[in-house]
Amino acid sequence: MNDNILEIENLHVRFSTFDGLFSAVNNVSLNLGYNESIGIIGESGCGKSTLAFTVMRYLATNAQVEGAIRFKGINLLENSEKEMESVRGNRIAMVFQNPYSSLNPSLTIGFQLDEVGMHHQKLSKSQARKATIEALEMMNLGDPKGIVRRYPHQVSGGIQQRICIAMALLCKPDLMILDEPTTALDVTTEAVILDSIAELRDTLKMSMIYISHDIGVINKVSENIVVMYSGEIVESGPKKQIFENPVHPYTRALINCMPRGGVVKEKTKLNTIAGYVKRRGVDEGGCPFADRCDKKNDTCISKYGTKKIGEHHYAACDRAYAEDIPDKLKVRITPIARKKDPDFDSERDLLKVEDLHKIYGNKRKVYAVNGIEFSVKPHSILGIVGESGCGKSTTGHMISGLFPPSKGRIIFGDTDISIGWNKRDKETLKNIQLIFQNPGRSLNPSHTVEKIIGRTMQKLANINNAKERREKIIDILRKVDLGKEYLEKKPRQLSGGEQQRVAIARSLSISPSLIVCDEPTSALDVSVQASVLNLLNDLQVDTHVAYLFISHDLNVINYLSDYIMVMYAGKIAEYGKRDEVMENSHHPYTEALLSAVPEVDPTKQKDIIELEGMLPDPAKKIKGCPFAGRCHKQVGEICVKEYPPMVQLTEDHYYFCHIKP
Amino acid sequence: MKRLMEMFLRRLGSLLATLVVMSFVIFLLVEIMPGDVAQMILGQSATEEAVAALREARGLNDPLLERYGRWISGVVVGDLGDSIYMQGVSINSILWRKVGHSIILAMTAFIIFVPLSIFFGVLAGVKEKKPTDSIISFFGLATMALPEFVSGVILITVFAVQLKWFPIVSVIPIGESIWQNLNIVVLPALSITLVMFGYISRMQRSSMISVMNSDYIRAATLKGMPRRYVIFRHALKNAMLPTITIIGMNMGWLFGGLVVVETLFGFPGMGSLLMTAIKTRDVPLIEACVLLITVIYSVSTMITDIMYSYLNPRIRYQGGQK
Amino acid sequence: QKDETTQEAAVIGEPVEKEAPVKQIRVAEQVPGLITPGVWDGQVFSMNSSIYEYLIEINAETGELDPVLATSWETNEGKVWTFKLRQGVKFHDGSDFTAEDVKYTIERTQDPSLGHLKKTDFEVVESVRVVDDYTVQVTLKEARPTFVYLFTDYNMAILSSEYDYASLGESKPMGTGPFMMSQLVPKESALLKKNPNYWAEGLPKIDQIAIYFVGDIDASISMLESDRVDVVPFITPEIQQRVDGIDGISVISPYQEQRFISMRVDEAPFNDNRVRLAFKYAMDPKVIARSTAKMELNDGVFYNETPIMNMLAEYKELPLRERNIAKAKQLLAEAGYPNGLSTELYYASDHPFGKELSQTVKELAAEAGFDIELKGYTRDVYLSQYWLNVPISITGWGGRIDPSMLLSLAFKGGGPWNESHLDEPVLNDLIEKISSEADPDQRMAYYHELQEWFYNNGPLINVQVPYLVAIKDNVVGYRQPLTMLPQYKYMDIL
Amino acid sequence: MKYFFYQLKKSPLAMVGIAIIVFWLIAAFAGPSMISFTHTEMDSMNQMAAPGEYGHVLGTDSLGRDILSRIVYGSRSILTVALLTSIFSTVVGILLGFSAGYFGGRLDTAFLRGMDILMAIPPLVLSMVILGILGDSSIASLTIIVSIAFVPATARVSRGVLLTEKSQEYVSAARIRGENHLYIMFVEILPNTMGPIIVEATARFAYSIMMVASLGFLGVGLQPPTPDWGMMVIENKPIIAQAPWAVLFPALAIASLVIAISIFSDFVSKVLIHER
Ligand SMILES: Nc1ncnc2c1ncn2[C@@H]1O[C@H](COP(=O)(O)OP(=O)(O)OP(=O)(O)O)[C@@H](O)[C@H]1O
Ligand SMILES: Nc1ncnc2c1ncn2[C@@H]1O[C@H](COP(=O)(O)OP(=O)(O)OP(=O)(O)O)[C@@H](O)[C@H]1O
Ligand SMILES: [Mg+2]
Ligand SMILES: [Mg+2]
Repeated sequence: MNDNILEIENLHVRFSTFDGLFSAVNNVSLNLGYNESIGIIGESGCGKSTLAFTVMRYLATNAQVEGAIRFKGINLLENSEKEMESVRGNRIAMVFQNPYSSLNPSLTIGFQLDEVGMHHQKLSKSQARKATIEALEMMNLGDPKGIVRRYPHQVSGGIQQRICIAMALLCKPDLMILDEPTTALDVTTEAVILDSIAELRDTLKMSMIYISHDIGVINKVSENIVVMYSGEIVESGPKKQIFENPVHPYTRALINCMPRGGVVKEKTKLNTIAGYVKRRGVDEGGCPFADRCDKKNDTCISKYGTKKIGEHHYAACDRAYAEDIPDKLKVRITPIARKKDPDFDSERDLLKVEDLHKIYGNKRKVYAVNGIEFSVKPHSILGIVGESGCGKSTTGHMISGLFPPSKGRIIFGDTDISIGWNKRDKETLKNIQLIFQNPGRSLNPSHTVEKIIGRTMQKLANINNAKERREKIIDILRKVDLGKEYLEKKPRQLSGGEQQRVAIARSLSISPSLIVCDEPTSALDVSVQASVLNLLNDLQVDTHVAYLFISHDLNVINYLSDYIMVMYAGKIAEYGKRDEVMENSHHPYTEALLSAVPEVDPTKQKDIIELEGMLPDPAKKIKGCPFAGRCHKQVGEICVKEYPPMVQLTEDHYYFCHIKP
Repeated sequence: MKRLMEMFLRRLGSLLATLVVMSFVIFLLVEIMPGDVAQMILGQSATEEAVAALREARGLNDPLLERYGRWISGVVVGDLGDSIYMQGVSINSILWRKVGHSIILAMTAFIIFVPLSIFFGVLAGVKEKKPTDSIISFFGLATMALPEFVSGVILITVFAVQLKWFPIVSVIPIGESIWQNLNIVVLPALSITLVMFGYISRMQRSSMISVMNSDYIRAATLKGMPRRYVIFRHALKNAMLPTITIIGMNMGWLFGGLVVVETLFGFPGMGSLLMTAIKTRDVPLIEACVLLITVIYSVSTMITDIMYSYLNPRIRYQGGQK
Repeated sequence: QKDETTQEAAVIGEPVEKEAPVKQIRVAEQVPGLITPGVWDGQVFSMNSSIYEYLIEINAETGELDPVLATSWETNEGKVWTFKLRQGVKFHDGSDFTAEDVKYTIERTQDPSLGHLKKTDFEVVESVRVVDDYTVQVTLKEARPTFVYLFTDYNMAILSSEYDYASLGESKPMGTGPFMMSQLVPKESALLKKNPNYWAEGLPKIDQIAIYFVGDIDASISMLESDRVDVVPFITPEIQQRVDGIDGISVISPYQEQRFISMRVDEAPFNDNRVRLAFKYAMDPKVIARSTAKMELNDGVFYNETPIMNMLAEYKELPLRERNIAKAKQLLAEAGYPNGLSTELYYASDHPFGKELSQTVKELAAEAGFDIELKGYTRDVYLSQYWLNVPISITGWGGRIDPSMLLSLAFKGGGPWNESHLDEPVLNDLIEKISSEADPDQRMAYYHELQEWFYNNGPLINVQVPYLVAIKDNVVGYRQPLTMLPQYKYMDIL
Repeated sequence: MKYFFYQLKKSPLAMVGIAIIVFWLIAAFAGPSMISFTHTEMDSMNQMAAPGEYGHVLGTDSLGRDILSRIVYGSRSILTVALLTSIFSTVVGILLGFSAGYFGGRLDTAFLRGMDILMAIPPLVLSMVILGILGDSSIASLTIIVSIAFVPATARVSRGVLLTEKSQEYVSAARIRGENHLYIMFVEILPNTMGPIIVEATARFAYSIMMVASLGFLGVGLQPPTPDWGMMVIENKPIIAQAPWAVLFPALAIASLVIAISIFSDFVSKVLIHER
């Protein structure tokens, strides 16, 4: 019993809402040993956070809890509020997903850290400050003395999150719970933080629960994995076993639906899981995953229960060894081959961008895009990747005409379209479509699906006959795997994946020749992302449309693109055919980016290139290489002073750096 | 600090611009309205001749712009002109005494209702959905729904007529100053307080609730900070920020309420003066009162704005990001 | 002979003891408008009537003329008037009162830049001659047997010829009256102190008057109830009911005011006397008395259909018209309105009794088939924009001790305040005769004839409402005649 | 809608509020015909009759007018004015706030300046001065002036919600399919801003009742014989000792209606926030 620092036994958490009671955590039992780290994984809404908050005894008033949570033998659920106060922050610490909102905006960072020590360890003000500074140093924050005087909004997101972690470390807790601490951050920042967390665990010897929806991330920090689905643990075990021998169909699907290193569209089609996570009522028995499982049969309801698979490896699937589930995991479906259109001149540029600039604002200028040149070939996918704020969206928006460029030209076919939407002709508007990141926001919440798609058809394809239009809409909806019944629905009634399908249908309904996709999957769960990516790919094969695909996820870009463009601070870092960029990258930033991508396969861990600091201030004009300040390969003064020349490797592959190949 | 100063100057500039336009609008408004001042002054037995003579004597026949010019150039140097009635009695000599009274009344009300409503608002917010909350919220709603003159009548009936604690009418005996008669301020201040209490405590409550549900309060609680500490050190300041704006925005209601209660209690303040001026169509006095109210009102909104940004580090240090 | 009263008063008045506390009467009055005599709209009577004095005043008890600054007067057929003035009277600023001041006061009425409210009345004056320091002779262009009454009007306060009323009249009023302005807080209060040099011995009986300017009558009464004031003039009937029950406070009614309900006769529908009669038949004097003033008819409220107040000697008792709806309807039908008619009634909504009277009239007339739309405006808007040009109007008129002046102004063809647009030769003739007839009996006969004409043909209903004053019982000697000027010099506080 | 009724069932206060509003609506609509006295009729024999006496359910005032019928009749004018002002000020506010927020730039700056100026006078003072000087308040003039006094607030709210919506991607989507400004403003954006705008409009409704009552109290509201609740309170205040009901009932009427509408407004905003 004393092997475990935390034992959760038959825990149930239910919320009563206006449409009844539902189970957010259902019969969860879990043990966590001293100095052990487990990662909890699962899609959004699976109850991961609820589980964590229940451990902290911090739940909304509409929650009902049942079961036991023993921390060092004491049942936390029976503790008084007062006793909990001495556990929280002291013995068990927690870090949240959104660092910015977790810090009190009106208190200095120092104050917020000091109070922890002062309260739990009864330190004096100066002692507390000393502890604070130490904790900040532990998180590799340079100039901790400066940081303590600042307010949260005065430091960047990455630093905020490190401060939050430092705050959790202050009392050297026995258990630390991290709830998706890096989800809101860039890959490069994420990599740095994950590294420090892993390091901390080694030095401080504490137990840890790490929550994430990304297996890659969990891989870096935990040895054991717990997979949650719809409030239940469906599989748990050491990460190696889970990865090599996933038993539960959900675990398998989860692993397989992620585009990971080396998976590309020509070779494999992504696995998808139909449907979405449903809330489960209290009395619903059986396997929660049954309705989405393509291998389900009658026993899924009746003979449902946890099975021991191997040492420390359990799975809640009765059919874990059933023969009809192929044992071979990495089986993937091969996609349909791309049809070649003989009339198609694939060498002519569909879109050409020359010296494109965008400066926002009048008084306080923001140099968002600072002179980029590239072209998009017809019937191809150009992926743009880069950190947040590097100007990806701005580029996409200028091309689709949301606003005109400040300088430079955009040539589409033969026409110059370096103008805003209000000056573009109908033909251009029709030919270039835009799909947004957040499907919920790009569809008008008060219009029906029919109106949303129909209006575009009416405006740009001149289909004015309502009946004819309706037929076409039904047609196009079928293409994105949605039925007729969706016509009358409003966006609110659709799930995220369905919403994005409607957005895609809207763009496709008028047969454009270029679709700018601005992070169309980053707001979606991995399983949904897979289906949207598949859909986009299939549609492109079908319709000859070209995509300008923007994402910050290199795996996604790698999977889908024919060409890749890496952007940094409003400039192009590297451009080339996908395989060339991925396998033969030359720009130091591309290298860093590639190294930072979390690897799903635990056997294939690699060293990351840590990037310190952050993007240069977009309000300043930079003379030299924008990456110089963070570059691990900096060659000297020249990097800061002079903008690097273009180095052309092949006709289609070039980069901007002072380092020659 | 520099930003604050900058902001202050900018606001002051826009306030001046507002006042210039405003003064003309007020002037225009008052001047183009129907009704004849001269007729009003002379009453029913006035002959047309008498009215004409008076109009001429008071310069009422001059072109509008000329009159405005005359008026505004006086105002600029602090001369608000003469009351149309008491020639030789400058408005300055009438107005400021009453303004003083009104300010004492408003400040008294302010000093009562601001802490009171913030306290109860916070209490209700912290005890969300508990009986304490329901009682405070309902009381707030009820007082908010009673216009000043209704709550004033109730207060008069209870405290002045029945209990005789305070005078029914807020008159200062001849030869005495308001300081010797502070009991006349109590009931009018209370009736203003009641309305404002409802409004502000409700606002305070909802901002408290939203702050209490915020991530950083959750974080502070999960750091193991005791509830009281969380409420006072972490929640209060953030929850009070919106309240400050609300108070600023409600200065308008306060002034409206002032007119109403002053009229109700016969309180010798600016509000009842304005009311008399309107009834007697004392144009220069109306203009002076409205202009003054505009100034006080704008200045007080300006102060709340500045206070808001001073208390809010997100604005105070904007642009200070490294 | 006229001196007796003052002498008497002086005897009754007890000498002020030296150590006695300050005797003070506190009054709550309306907020004043202009207060300079000549352009004075007639508010804050307490203040002005105490500071200023007149050549003559009306004795509130007998209705006779009392000599004040004039000790006697005589006339030659109403054309030449000679006034003997009181000697030894001083203005508050110390200057002597002489014939020059009277001459100045009379001539001031014609000052074109002033807009004197008595200008028209005094246009009849041809010349004013200072015979000696204490004798003034006024010569008129034509005979005016009742000319002397003009000197009782509140705007005819005797002013000092040496004082600059144009610039000080509003801020430092100054006359020969029993009290002097001591402290004036504009729009708030005034404190009057006893004039130590007052000519009448033993008067005034009190040391000071404190006047509060309170905009709201309700507030004034509250002050009375809570012993912050002693006198509240000009109260409404509702207030009277409220005050009635309170110990130590009474309501007195020193005189009556008039409300004229006038119909315009030069256009339809009231150009037809049958319509006018129908309207009069629809009225119910008793209901009007009760609804408007909460009083019984002839007990505070009076009603007739002529311009002469019931209380005046000139009044002729005519039968009260009984309410008769059937008759009214019949008359209307005969006049061509079998289904009734629609018309408008204009009134000043902020004038006492205005709202009550207009609504009562509307209700009463409705039964006979008059569909009246009420149009209430504040007094200035009413007077400047609508008055004199509307089908029915309700206008307030102060009582006049000599009704003849009013007749030519308001009921004669071409009169400036001819609300009804009357221009009847018979009537014009009668009015002419009344103002120039020197023989009192003959004049009375003309008056009676005039009232009969009004009863049968007139477009007028005259409702006389009481002027009400709420007063503490320990204030004695309240006097206020028809000129509306309260005589504080006779008042005392116990 | 389902949520609306779910919440309604859970919130007895909201039910009471809605019941009161419905009561007043019915009173205003059908009330006058159900009472045996008219609002101007003077029962001169029964002045200041106590509630229940001589068939006067809520008593009479000093002129013998039936309090109940005056209150009921007064509900018509006050509801009319309040309804019209909240509609007018909302519509004008939407037009102004939307155009300013949508087009931005100079127009927006001019709008903000203009609103600053209008806002520089407290609404009650503004209406009081104008109405007082006009001296002739009818339902029309009252409505217009109170609406004007309210426009800055509604316009600012509209502008605020427009600005939030304007940055939404569906607006961008509409732009790049070439929709014109009017379509974007009123077909795309407007329906999504209805929530806060409705909440604001109901709050305006309550304010305007208070305001009309206060103006009535100050004597610059509706002119007699139109009964006005605020005016009734002040008219009858002098007789509060003899006939307290003449003050009490109109005051209660004001309070009940304002409370009910405030409750309703709170409730609506709660429901609408959920819907978003
Ligand atoms: N107070 C509450 N009342 C009602 N439902 C709630 C409450 N808190 C959470 N839920 C619901 O419980 C379910 C589980 O939520 P939880 O936040 O634990 O999921 P999660 O796995 O952390 O998801 P994510 O990855 O999005 O953070 C969700 O459907 C959520 O909407
Ligand atoms: N409307 C705007 N006004 C001012 N600055 C803007 C505006 N839109 C974007 N920016 C700034 O321009 C820069 C580039 O923004 P952009 O949205 O193109 O980045 P991005 O690469 O799409 O980032 P993300 O991955 O976060 O979407 C950022 O610094 C951003 O803050
Ligand atoms: Mg979560
Ligand atoms: Mg972007």
